[in-house]
Amino acid sequence: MTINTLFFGIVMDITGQRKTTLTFEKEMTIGDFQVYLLKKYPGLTDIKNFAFAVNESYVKEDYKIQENDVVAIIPPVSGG
Amino acid sequence: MTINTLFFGIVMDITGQRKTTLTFEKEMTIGDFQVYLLKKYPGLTDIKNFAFAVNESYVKEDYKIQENDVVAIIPPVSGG
Amino acid sequence: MNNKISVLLTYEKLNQQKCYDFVQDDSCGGIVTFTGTVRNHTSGKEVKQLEFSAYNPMAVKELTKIAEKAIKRFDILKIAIHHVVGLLQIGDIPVVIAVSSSHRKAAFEACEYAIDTLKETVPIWKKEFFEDGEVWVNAHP
Amino acid sequence: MNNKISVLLTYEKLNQQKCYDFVQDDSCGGIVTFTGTVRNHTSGKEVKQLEFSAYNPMAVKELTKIAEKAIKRFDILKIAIHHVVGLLQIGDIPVVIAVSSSHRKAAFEACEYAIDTLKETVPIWKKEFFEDGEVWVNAHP
Repeated sequence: MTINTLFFGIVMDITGQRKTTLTFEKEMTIGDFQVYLLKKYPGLTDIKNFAFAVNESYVKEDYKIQENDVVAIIPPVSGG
Repeated sequence: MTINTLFFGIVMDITGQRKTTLTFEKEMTIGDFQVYLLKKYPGLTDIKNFAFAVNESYVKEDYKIQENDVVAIIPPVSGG
Repeated sequence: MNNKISVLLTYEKLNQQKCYDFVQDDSCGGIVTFTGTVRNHTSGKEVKQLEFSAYNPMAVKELTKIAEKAIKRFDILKIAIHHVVGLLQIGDIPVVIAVSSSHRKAAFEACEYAIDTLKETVPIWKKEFFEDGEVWVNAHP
Repeated sequence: MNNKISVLLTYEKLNQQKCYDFVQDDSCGGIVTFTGTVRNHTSGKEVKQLEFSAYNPMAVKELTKIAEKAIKRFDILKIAIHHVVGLLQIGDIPVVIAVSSSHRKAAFEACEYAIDTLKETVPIWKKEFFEDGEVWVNAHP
């Protein structure tokens, strides 16, 4: 399964990337994906919290990621 | 005692005057003055309510009017 | 206190930018503004125009009291309250209130407090002109 | 719904008058505006400038959701929410929210709801630049 992943704000600084494409053998929920990301980018544990958006909408941890979904990691927002 | 009296808004329309000077033999509170005005200008009973200001500040009914006070009759306000 | 308050009762057109510029401050995080506008109807009747008159010196005193109380009561930086007297057309602006603050909640509260109190205490009177006559607003039971 | 909502995410300077003109309506009695401004300090440290970045398409969607909810939830006429991305200097305006209504209480509530929700849900990030470094706001515990 291919997951297109977008990084923003401090997460972009920590990963050193704006986006990446990751491939997995089995199906994953957002919760699984979060565990994977925290292993791959240990610096992410320094952030207060982060949310996930799939195809430009917020999703919860139990969302099952679909082939070619665009998954965005959303660090704490600070607009306004 | 001389009381300088100012009329505004609908009260000006009812009395037909912007101001008048009234003279009384005895001391008066604002409450007494209100009774006098309602007799002199019966049209004032049509108004919802009105307040009094003396020398540009709101006063209560028990205020004792002083010589040469400027008393304003304040019909319901509607600024803004 | 004086450099935190701008109060104006004027026969000229109000300038919203002037209110904004007065309250703007490099240490503030937000500005809340209330702008009154002349509505084209009242209880379903079409309003043609309206006129504001005031007990001018007392109105200025009462507006100043509101501004001072807002500064004391809420955690705000500056406040401007400008009101027009004279004849206004539909869409014209009778009142502008601008409040600056570090904390936006205080600015919202102070701005709402100011317009609510203005409508209760400041000796300004509005006359609405209809096709078939004119009415002093709020005057009758 | 579309003619009641104006949402903008832009790299250009915000125009407050444009927001006001969008929401102004001859049937409205008042307009409440919130204008964010860039503060010159954060927790006592001097801020030199700041930069907003966004997940642009999602930010526009979330801003639109806020505007639509505000129209549904409060008795208001129109709402404009405009936000800047890019580099800003002290005193610059990152956000303008304008709300028109017949009843001013609804306009105050809707405007405060919109800015509160924007700061919680819209994927926009602020980086503050100090003399000695830079910080992503809200990012750390």
